[in-house]
Amino acid sequence: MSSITLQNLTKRFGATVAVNDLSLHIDDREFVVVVGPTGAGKTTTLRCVAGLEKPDDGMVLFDGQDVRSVSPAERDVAFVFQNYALYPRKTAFENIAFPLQARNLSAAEIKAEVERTARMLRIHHLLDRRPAQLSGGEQQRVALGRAMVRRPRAFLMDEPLTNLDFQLRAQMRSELKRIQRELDNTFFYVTNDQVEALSMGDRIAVLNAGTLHQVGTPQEIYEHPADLFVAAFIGSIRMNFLRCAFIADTGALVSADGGWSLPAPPRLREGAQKSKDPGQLILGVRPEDVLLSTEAGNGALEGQVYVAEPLGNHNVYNVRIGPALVRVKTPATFMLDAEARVSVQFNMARAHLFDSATEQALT
Amino acid sequence: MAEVRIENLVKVFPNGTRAVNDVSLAAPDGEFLVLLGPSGCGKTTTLRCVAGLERQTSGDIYIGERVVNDLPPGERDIAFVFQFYALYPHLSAYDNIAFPLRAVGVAADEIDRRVMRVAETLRIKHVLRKRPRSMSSGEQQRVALGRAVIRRPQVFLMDEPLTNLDAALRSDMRVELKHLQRELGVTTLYVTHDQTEAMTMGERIAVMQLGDLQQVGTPLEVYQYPATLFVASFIGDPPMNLIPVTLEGDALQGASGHLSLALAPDVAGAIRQKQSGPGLVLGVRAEDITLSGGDEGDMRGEVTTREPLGDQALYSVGLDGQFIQITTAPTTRFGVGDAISLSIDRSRMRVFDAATERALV
Amino acid sequence: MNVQNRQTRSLLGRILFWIATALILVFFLFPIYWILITAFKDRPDITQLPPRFVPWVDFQPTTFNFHEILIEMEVSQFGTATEQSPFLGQLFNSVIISGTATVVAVILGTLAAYAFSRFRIKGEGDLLFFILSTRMLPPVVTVIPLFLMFTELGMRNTFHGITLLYITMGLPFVVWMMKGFFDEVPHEFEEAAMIDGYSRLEAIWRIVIPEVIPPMLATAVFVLITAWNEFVFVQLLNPLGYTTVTPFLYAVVGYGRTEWGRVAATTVVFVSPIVIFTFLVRKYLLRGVTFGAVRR
Amino acid sequence: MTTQSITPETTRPAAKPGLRLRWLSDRLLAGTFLAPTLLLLLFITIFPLIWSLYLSFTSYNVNSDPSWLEAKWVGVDNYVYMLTTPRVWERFIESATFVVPTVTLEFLLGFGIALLFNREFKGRGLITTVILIPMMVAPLVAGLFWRFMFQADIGIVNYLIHDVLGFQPVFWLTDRTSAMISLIIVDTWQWTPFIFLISLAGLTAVPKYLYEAADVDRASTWFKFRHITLPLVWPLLLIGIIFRLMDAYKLFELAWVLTSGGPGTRVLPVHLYKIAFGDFATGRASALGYIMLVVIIALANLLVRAINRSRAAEV
Repeated sequence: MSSITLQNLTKRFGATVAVNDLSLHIDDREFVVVVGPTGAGKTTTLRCVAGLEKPDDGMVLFDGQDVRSVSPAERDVAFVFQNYALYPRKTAFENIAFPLQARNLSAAEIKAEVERTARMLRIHHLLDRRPAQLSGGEQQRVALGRAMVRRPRAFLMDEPLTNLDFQLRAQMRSELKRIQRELDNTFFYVTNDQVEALSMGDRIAVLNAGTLHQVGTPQEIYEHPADLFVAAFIGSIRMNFLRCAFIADTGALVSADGGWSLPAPPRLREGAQKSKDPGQLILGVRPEDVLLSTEAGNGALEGQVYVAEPLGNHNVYNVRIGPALVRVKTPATFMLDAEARVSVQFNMARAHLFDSATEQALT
Repeated sequence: MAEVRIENLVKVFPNGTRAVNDVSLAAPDGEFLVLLGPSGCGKTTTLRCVAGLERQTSGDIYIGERVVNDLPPGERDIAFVFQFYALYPHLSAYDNIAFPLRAVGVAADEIDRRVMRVAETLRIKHVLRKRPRSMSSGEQQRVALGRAVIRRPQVFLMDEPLTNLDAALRSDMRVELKHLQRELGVTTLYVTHDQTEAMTMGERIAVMQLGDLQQVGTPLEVYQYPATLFVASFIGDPPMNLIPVTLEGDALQGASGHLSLALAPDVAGAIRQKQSGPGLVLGVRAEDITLSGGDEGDMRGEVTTREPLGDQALYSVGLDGQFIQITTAPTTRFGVGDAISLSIDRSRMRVFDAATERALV
Repeated sequence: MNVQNRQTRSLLGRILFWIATALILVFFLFPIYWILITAFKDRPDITQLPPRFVPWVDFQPTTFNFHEILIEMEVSQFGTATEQSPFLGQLFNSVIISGTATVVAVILGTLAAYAFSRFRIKGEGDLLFFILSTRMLPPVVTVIPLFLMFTELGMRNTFHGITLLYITMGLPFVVWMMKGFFDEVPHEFEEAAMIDGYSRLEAIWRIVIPEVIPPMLATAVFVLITAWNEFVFVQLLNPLGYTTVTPFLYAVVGYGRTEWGRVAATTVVFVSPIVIFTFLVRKYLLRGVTFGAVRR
Repeated sequence: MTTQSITPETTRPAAKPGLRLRWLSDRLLAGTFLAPTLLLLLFITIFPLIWSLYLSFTSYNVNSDPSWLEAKWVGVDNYVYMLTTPRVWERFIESATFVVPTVTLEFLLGFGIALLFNREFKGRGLITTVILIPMMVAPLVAGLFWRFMFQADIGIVNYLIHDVLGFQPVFWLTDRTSAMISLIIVDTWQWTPFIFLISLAGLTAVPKYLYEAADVDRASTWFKFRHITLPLVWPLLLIGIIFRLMDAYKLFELAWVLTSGGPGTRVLPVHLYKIAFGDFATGRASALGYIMLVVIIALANLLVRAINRSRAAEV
């Protein structure tokens, strides 16, 4: 049980910079999720923490101690690999017992520890099977078991749920969260799935192309994305982005093609004024912050349904407003015909404004 | 354009696997029908039989008024989009798209016109000179669609065409593909294992499992009124909560008394009449349960986890060794360990027979 | 189900297919069959025209030739004088020389292959190409300097000389093959073990090596076959001591009027293990004959 | 602390004592693993080659000169001689006369058989394995088999030609032209299976859905062969052909056993052998050896490039 600190971590592979000057602190017993698309440098970061890669610059500290010269074996962390890395010739029992065999433990102690772990993961009945005889979900649990069987200073997890189908993934999410609470240990978790990040992390670090974009609680990240990338990446239905310009005289936002004009509330107005070029802004509105109506409303924009996507518990309407396509989340009961003409209203109180040159949030 | 009709389709492979088991299904002219199921459920085999890439063991396949049982694929007037796109590696995107027309001797200028138009619609004009290897997966996917679209066939058959794309591209392509299909009005059979794709794209969904057809219906029908336990557990994100119960008097009772759900007498009567044994399963969607801090409600439990998902919050509540999932507005703030009570929307729940796995009400 | 299947279904196609197959099999297998039955023929049967094809029908099989090469050999035309055949001794040499060379080459080559597969090595591509190219050298070119060197160092007609040579000949092959196999073992295997508290050496020994045992055995078989079959070097470097079977075979042909029965019997004894090995490693044949370049 | 329910009060166990060689860094380990292989190759392969490079600039004769140290330095004379004497050029041509038809024949036959066998039929596994036996036997043995069958008087080949088919018997191994033909036949017998094996691997690796897409698109059999089969199998075939070119160019044993390098089959390696161990003109032989090496290194380069390209295509 340790805190982990990354200080100005940089890792290059040849000419590509995999991790670029990354600083991040994970408190003891905190669950931190690093999320980002493929190639963001998440896995490299994790491997640097485990000691599997040597950083070119910067350092990794456990409880404030530089671990540069500490080998992976001596760092005393557990690592769960994306492909599980289960040994195909060993049974589930032998796989889980393997880390204990490296230590001074009697066979009886090992057996007791393995069975305790297996019971906790509900794979007690599978212990004599080999990985090939286990389903993806079961293999995943064995891999977790191998990590949990000893009491490491921290758990490092590299996309452990990616290879599961989505029903199982949802189930394992809450289970992993429960396990973390029970183990009461530090979790450093890497994923490309923003749902996992939002649902599991005490805090989330959003990484792209080796650069850290934002660190914060799930709520902060979702409600106050620091830049365009975070705004687009987080959220199960992508945020809508509309190019617009701020007209200082009227205090209105005008779309890039001049098709619409909306009065900006004070918060957005202040934000717009922060920009070097208020003529080139991007308005970001989450699909749930768009209101559809079949009746023309005051200050509403005109649109036409392009494609409707019913999802059971809610609907997503792709609505054309001029050349732009806007995604709108509505309750499942809200039904529209294909090609229907609708009026669209943005909840400007929850809208975001971005600078199109710097891509930074202005609100 | 034509209707596609499958009657009593059976496919047994030489090794004895019964991949498709007496499936009958019809897609009216112009419909977007999705075949949905987990891997190995027989959906792809069904599609391949329609294409003529497999010969069914028995049963008939109609395209329009024609029985096509013995026609080779080339004569069925269909287009097939493969999961791995199946682009010819040594032809450019242009030649790949033009290929089906060249095979039937369309004039060169006509070909050029049509390829250009298709390329325009699919926004791939800039890759026409490239070979598949040097295109991104999204571009390859569009070229494969182009090759299917250009012939104006009677039927599109698509085998998981979006599976190899990343999430953002996939949701964009979903919208585009659905729009394109509606524009062209071509009957489409679309195979996928992704319930989101099925829900969002299909006019109707045919859910298959282990070679059997489980249910055919509109997305909302299969979502709200699943005919079997399998459909209930396969469709929806999160999947329907399925809780073992028994009927005692006019109330559904959970195993350990934490759940008690009084039913209207006519509903209870209907269940009693149809049930094959005492075991029942209550099915209720995560959004059809409301949480409250008080004492009243149909069941009581303790919050095991709370997952903030941005636009909603997902709670897990432990009940008799299983976890009930509830979605709420993102603003609810119950903490882990809080005692809460749950109320079920009786108008939107489903009761299944545990033995036959079929829905009773 | 494509066109090929439909073709096979037509009767004419099937008949033509089996005729072609039969011709192919005759071309490739008849020479082997012919040597095999010749080994069991009497001296007169061997030279008979028309030839005798079917044992027990056309001719009476005999083990006379095997007796000659394994026990004692007639040296005069009239079967009066005999002498001990050198064959058994050379067979023994073949076994221990190629066996020792194989074991050593596989062990050393496997270590090098692991290093190439897992560590970042400066100039790795060039080194690998260098190792491969040593194997591509024409033996007639390398045998000249080797001949001189072995003579200078007194390594001709010794066990360690020829064995060292066969080890070196086997190494490039082992390195290339085993590198391919190591590449297919996920590096996470060792990494997991190392994080779990093992040293790399332990991780290799306990996790990686067990994963590659079957392909390693196949690799060993290929090295063994190469050493077993080698002729040019042993002929020139070891004519007087530690001679293997191949020079003997060549010599049997050379004694004036060729005793084809003896040649055939020797060949049968010499080739049988090869045929058995071919079946044992058939899964790895493609990789083996292309130095692991083709993996499918 | 919730930990206690699942974490019994055991202290973190210490690492097992004993010889674990932890001090071995990856760097050191890499060196240790590589050293024996590299040293052996240097000692047994490279050192003699350098030595012979030196000798190629001397007039050394292993029979008449007492020691190589006293051999006379002749500069590039050996090379000049080897590259200008018509006898050597004849050998180059003889080698080409062997290599080109042989590899072509092996390619056509091997690929053809692979096409034939690229389908499901009874006994496929067994047949495709036994066909491969010829390439596993020593070239020496292959030579013996055929030398026996090619005997002018008692050989089965002439029996077939003369007694069964009624043609004139052929003096297979002694006549200039027919000796070369024999050599080509035997090499084809031995190495066609190699091309067959590679081709079959290539053919079975072509994804089936490409043919299915072509079926749906109404493509002809020729189109499928030309635009799907060939381009996808070609990278592998190329590897096979280059392997064969190198091996055929190096061929020595077969020619030696079949005709003892007699008329018509005195290919380059045989010629080299005769200079080195017949005339004992070590200096000259070394020079010719180096000339041969240049060719083989060029071929090896081609091979490595072909391998890399097909690897890249796999990804």
